[in-house]
Amino acid sequence: MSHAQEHEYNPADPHGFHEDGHHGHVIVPWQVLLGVLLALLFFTVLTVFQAQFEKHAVYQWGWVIPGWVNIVLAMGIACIKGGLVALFFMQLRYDSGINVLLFLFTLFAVWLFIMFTALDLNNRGHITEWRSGEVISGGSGVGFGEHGASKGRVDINSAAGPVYMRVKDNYIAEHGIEDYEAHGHHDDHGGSALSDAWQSRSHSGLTPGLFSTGVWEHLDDGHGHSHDDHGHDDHGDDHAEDGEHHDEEHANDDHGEEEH
Amino acid sequence: MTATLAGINDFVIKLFFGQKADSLVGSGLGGSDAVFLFIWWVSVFFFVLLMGIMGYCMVKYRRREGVPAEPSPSHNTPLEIAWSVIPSLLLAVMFFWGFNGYMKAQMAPSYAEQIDLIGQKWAWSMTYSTGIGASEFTTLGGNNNVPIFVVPAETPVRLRMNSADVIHAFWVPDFRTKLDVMPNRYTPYVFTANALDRSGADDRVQTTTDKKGNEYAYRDHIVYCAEYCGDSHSEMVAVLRVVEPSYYQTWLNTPPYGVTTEPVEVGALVWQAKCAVCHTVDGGVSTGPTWKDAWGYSREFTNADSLTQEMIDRDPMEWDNYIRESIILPGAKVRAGFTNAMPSFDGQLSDVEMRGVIAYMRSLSDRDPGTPIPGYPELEAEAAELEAAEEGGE
Amino acid sequence: MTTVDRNLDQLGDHGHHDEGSYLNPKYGPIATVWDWMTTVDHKKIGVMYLFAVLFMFFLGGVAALGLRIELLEPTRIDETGNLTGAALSFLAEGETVSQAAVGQAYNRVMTMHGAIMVFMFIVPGIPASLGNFFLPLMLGAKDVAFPRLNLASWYIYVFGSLFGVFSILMGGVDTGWTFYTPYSTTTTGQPQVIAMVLAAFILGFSSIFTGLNFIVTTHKLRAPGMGWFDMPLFIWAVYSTSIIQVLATPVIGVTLLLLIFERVLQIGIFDPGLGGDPVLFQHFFWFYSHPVVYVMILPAMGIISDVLAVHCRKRIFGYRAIAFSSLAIAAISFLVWGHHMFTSQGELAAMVFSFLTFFVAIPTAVKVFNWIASLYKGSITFTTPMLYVFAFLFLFSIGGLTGLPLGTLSTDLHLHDSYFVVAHFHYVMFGGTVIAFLAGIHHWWPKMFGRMYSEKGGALGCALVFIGFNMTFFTQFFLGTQGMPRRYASYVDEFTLLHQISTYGSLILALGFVVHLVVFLHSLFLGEKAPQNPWGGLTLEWETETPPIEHNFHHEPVLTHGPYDFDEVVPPGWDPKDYPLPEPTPGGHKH
Amino acid sequence: MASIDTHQPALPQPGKEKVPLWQRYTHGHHWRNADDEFDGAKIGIWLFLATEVLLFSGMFCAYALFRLMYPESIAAGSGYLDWRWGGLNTVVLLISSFTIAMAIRNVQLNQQFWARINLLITWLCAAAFLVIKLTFEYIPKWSDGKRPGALFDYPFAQHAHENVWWSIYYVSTGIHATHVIGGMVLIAWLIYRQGKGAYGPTHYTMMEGVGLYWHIVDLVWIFLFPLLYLVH
Repeated sequence: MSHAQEHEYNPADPHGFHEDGHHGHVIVPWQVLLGVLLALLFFTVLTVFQAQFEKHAVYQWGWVIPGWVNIVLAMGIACIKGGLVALFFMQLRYDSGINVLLFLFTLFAVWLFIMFTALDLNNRGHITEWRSGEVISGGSGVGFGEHGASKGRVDINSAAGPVYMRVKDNYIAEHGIEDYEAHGHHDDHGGSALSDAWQSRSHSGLTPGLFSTGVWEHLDDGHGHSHDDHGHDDHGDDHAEDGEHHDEEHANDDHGEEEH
Repeated sequence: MTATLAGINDFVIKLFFGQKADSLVGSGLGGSDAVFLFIWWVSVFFFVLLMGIMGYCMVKYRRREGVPAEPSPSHNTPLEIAWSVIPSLLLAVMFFWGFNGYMKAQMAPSYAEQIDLIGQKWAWSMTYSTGIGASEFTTLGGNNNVPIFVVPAETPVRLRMNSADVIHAFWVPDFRTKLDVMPNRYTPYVFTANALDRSGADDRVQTTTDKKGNEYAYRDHIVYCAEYCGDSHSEMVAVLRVVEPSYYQTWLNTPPYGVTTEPVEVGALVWQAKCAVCHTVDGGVSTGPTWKDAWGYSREFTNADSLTQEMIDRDPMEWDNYIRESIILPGAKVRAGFTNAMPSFDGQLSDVEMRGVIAYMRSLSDRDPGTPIPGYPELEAEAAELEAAEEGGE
Repeated sequence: MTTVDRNLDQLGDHGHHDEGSYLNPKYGPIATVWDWMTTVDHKKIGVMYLFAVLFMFFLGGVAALGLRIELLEPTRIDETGNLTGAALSFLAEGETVSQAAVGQAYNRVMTMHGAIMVFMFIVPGIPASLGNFFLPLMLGAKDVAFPRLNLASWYIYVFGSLFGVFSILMGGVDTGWTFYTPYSTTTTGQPQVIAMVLAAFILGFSSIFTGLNFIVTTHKLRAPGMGWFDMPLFIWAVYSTSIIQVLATPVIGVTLLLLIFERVLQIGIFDPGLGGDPVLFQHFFWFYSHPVVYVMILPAMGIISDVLAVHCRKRIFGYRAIAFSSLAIAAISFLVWGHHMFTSQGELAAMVFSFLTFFVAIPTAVKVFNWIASLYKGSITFTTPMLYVFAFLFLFSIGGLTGLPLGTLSTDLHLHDSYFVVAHFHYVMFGGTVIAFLAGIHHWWPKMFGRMYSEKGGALGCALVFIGFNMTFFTQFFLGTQGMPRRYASYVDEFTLLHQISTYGSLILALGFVVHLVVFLHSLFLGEKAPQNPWGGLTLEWETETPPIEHNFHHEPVLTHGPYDFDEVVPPGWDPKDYPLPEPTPGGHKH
Repeated sequence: MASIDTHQPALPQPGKEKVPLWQRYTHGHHWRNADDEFDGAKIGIWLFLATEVLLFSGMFCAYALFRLMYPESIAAGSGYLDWRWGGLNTVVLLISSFTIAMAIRNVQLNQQFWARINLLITWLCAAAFLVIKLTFEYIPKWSDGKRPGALFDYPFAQHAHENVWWSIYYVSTGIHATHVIGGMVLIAWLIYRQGKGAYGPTHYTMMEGVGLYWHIVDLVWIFLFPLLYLVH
C-alpha cells in the first residue's frame, strides 16, 4: 500500500473490481434500507394486531378460530420479516451464491431438527395409548424443599409433588386461603381459552391403585382425566362464553383441592 | 442340502446367541433370529467377496521394481450403478423385515397378561394383577438377592414399565428384545414365551416344588438392565421364570404373605426384593447403611437434626418413624457418611409391608424391643403392647 | 488498486526463497518455545494438535486398559467383604468394599475413557492435526484462511481439555460420555460433572473454528488451476467433515448449556420430575453426536483414499463417486440420529429413522467398493501405511457390516446397548479412524518431520495392533449377542472366557502402540533424512521441500496434473529413470 | 482479516499521519488480494452465523416440543407476558438493525461522521433493549416468583407445567440477551476503531461481520417475539 495516496476512490466502484464477478461490495441505497425498516415496522404492527384481533374476536364475538390459524399467521409474518432482514439488511440478495446456499442449508438443518424431534415426541401413543401419558417420577422433581428451590439446591427425594401445587400450598399456609383468593388472578390469562388445540393429551397413565399417595391426587385435579368433572375441557368452554367467570371458577377449583 | 443349510444356520445361531430365541419376537419366520441370519449371510457374502478380491490383488499386483502399474479404467458407470443398487435392494429387505419384527415387540393382543414393572436403582420389581410380587430370590453374578418373576409360557404378556428414578432398560436376551424404562411415562415390553419343552431335549427346563408343595416345570431367563444407571448397574438383574400357564394361575392366586404372616418374614421378603441392593443385614458395607444393629442407635444426619439417644430413649417409636420417613422421603434425613442416593419408595409398599420392614429392622438390632432399653422398661412394654394391639386389630 | 496490484505482481512468487524448514529453531530455546506458542503457521499448529490429541489418546487408552483389566474376571465379594477374583482387587487389599463401590470406580473410568476418546481425541483427531498440516499444503496455499483463529482453536482445545482433566482429578464423573438425563442431572459430584460438561462445551468451539477455517480455505485458497474435482480426496473428506462440524456442534453447545443450567438451577427442561422430557435430551444429544460419528470417520476415509492411491500407484477408481459420497454421507448424517434411540422413542420415529439409516450404508459401501477396485492392476507396495490401509479395509468392512443388524429394527432391540454395539463402534472408530490415522501418520511422517521411520518396526507395530485389536473386539460381538450389556462393571460367570480373551487382546494392542512409540522416537532422533517425495505422491504437499519451508512453497504452485495421474506423470522429486510410465493408452484417463 | 505478514515493507514515512488507517490496511499475506480476503471472511462469518442459528434452534425445538406436550401451560405462560414491552423491544431492535446497515453504507461511502452517529444509535438501541428487558420483564417477573424449573415460586399458577414455560422463556431470552451483550461489546469496539479511522471504502470487513452478527440477533428476536408474546 505504498502508493495509497494515488488511489482514486470511486464510490460506485471502490475497488474497480466489479468485473471479476465477486459480490462482496454492494452499497445498498438508503431508500431501500429505510423502506425495509418501514416494512418491518408495519409487519410488527400487523402481527400484534392479528393476535389482539383474534383474542378480541373470540371473547367478544364468540368466533371459533382453529388453533393453527394463530400460529401460522404469526410465523408467516415472522418469516416475511426474517426474509426482509436476510435479503436486504444482510444483503443476501446481492451476495454470492455460496452464502445463500449456506443460509438455506442451515435453515434446512433447523427444520430437520425440529421436525424429526417432534415426529417422535408427539407420536408416542399410536399403539399403546398409555405410552403417551405422563407419569411424574424420577429425576430431581420427586423432591422439593420447603419453598421451591429458593433455599438453594433442591434435594432429590426430600419431598414430593408438582412444583406449582407445592408453591401454592406454601403460600396458603403462610398467608391464608382468604388472602390467596382475594389475590385472585390479576394476570392476563387471555389467550388460554381460544380453541381446544391447546389442550394436553389426556394423561391416562395414572393408576390410582399403583400410586395411592397424596402426591398423585394433586395431579388428578383438573388434568384431563375423564373421570374428573373439573377437567380443562369444561374450563375452556366456559371461558369462551364468559370471560368473567374465569377467576371464580378457578378459585373454586383450588378451594376444592384445599379440602382434600 | 436344505438340511445342511439348516444345520449351518443353527450353528450360527448357537455361536452368536447360545441358543434359539425363546419368544415369539425372536423365533419364527418374521422373528429377529431369521432377520439376523439374513443379515449374516449378506454380510458374509460381501465380506468374503471384498476380502477375496483384496487378497487376490495383494498377491497379483504387488510391486515389481521397474514395472509400471498397468493402465486401467478410472471408473465404470454400469459397475458403479450396479454396486449401488443391488445392496440397496438387500437393505430394503432388511428394513421391512426388521420393522415387521419390531412391531411384534410393540403390540400385544387385548387379552395379554398385564403386569406392572418398576425399575429402580438398582432392582426390578413386578406387581401382578392380584397385587402380589416376587416371593423367591436367587443368586446371579455378584447379586445374592435376585428376584424371580414368574410368567406364563405361550401367553402374550405385556409389562407396563415405569422407572422411579432414572432411565433403565428391560432386556431379556433370550427373548431378543429390550425397551427403555422411563421415569415420566409407561413403556410396554411385549413377549410370548415359547412353550416349555418337557421332552428332556432342553436341559434348561427343570422341575421344582414351590413353598406350597406344588410341583412345576420352569425355564429361567436372565433379565438385565441395559441402560446405564449408576453404581450397581451391573447388579440390576432379575430372573424371568417361564412356567406352564396352568401353574401360573395357581401361583398368581397364592400370595407369598398376607396379614397373618409374621411381620419379620414380610420384612425379610421386602428387603430381598427392594432393599438388598443397597442395605446389608450382616453389617457389610454397601451404598446405604447396614441394617444390622441399626435400630435404636442414635444417628447423625447431614441435612437434619440428629436423632439423639435421648429422643430414642424417650420414645423408641422415633426410630420407627425415621424408618418410615426414609422410605417415603429418603432425602429428608441423610445419614452422615452417606450420600442421598436412595430413590423414594412412596406408594410402593403396602401397610403390611411397611410394618414388616420396621419389624425386620428391629429384629436385626441388638436393641430391639425384646432387649429392654436401659432406663425405660415400662415405656418399652407399653410400645410392645401397642404393637400387639395393632396387629390384633388387623 | 494498489493493494491488489502489488499482490498480483507477486502471484506465483511468494518471495521467500531463502527460508528454511518450518521446524528450524531460529532463536534461543525460550524464544523457540515462545515462537511455537504464538505461531499462526498451520503446520506448527497441526503438529501441536498432533501431540495434544496423541497425549489424550494415551490418557484414554490407559483408562481403557484399566477397564479391560477390571473385566478380566467378574467382581465378587466374599463374606468378609473382600474383593475376590477381579484382577484389580489388589487395589483394595485389606479393605472391605462393596459391589457398588467397584461399580462406582468402574463407571468413572468408563466415562473418562469415553469422554476423552470422543471429545478430546477422535473428534479433533485427524482434521485438526493432519488436516491442519496438509489441507493448505495440498491446496497449494500458504496457510489456512484465518490463521489466528486456527491458533485460537488450539488454545480453546487445550483449555477445554484442561477442564476435562480437572474434572478427572476432582474425582471423575460417572455420567457416561453421553450425559443421559436424568442420571447426569441427579448423580453426585457437582463440580466434576459441570467441569466435564463445560469441557465438552468448550471443545465444541475449537471444533467449529477448525471446521469454519477449512471450509473457507477450501473455497478461497486453492492453487491456480485447481478446480473442485482436482482436489485430493482427503480434502473432499475434510471439507465434508467441516460442514458437519459447523452445523452440528452448536446443537451440542445449547444441549450442554441446558444441562449445566439443569444441574445448577434445576430448570427442568430435561428433568421428568419438573415436567421436562429425558428423551428430548437424547434427541438434542444425538442430533450432534450422530453426525459427529462422521466427523470421526470421514477424514479417515479421505486418508485411505489418498494413501491407497499413492502406495498402489493407481488412479483412484471412481473419483467422483468417492467425492460425492463424502458429501452424501455428511448430508445423510443429519437424518439418522434417531437410530441411537430405537428403544426409547416412539414407533413412528423408529420406523422413519431405521429407513433413513440404511441410506447411509450406500455411500459407505460405494467407497469400500471403489477402494477395493482401485487395487486392481495397481503396483502395490507393503509399506506400513499400506499395511494399515489393508487393515482398515478389513476392519472397517466388519465395522460397517455389523452396523446392519443395528440399523434393522427387530435385531437392534436385542443388540442395542449391548457389547455388540461396543464392538461395532470400536470396529468403525478404532478399526476405521485410528487405523487410518496411523496410516496417515506413517504416510506423512517423513513430510512432517523430515525423517524416515523404520519400516520393520512399523510393520511389527501394525501386526500387533491388528491382532490385538481383533482379539479385543471380535470377542465382544459374541458377548453382545449372548446378552452382555455394556457399561457393566461385573458379569455372570458364563461370559468370563470371552472377556479374558478380550482383555489379553487389549494388552497386545497396547504393546503394538508401544512399538509404534519406539519407532517414532527412534525416527525423530536417529531416523535417516527423508527425501522430498519418498512414496511418489502427486499431490501438492510432495512438491515442496521436506520438511516444508515456513511459507510452504517457494513459488505458488500451479496445478498441472490431477492428484492421481500416476500413469502419466513422474512424481515431483523423482528421476524418470526410477519411475517407468506405462504406454499411454488412448482415452484411458481423465476422471 | 488482518495482516499477519511480518515481512511487509515499512510504509513511507512522509504523509503517514495523513493516510487514514483503512487505506494503510494490507491484506493477509496468504491471500491473493484484498477482495479474496473479504469474500473469504464473509463466508467465514456466514458459517459462524449458521452456528448461531443452530444454537438457537435448540431453544426453538424445546419450545415447539413443550408446546406440543403441554399446550395449556405454554399458552398460559404466554399470557403472563405483556406484548407491549415485547413489541417495543422489537421496534428497538429493528431500528438498531437499520442503523447498523446504514453505518456500513456510510463507511462504504466514507461518510465517517454519519457512520459514527449510526453506530452510536445502534449501541444505544442495544442498551435500551436490555434495559427494557431487565426492568420491565425479568425483574418484576422474577420477584413475582415466575421463575424457571424448581425455582418456580408463583402461587397463582393454574397449570402443572408453567415452570417449564418459564424455563424456556428465561433460557431462550437469556441466550438472546447474552448475544445482545456480546453485540454491544463488538459495536463498542467498532466505534472505537472507527474513531481511529480503521474502516473505509476499501476495508470494512469487521463492520460487515459485526453487522451481519447484529442482524442475526435481530432475526432471532423476530421469531422469539411472536412465539413468546403473541402465540396462544
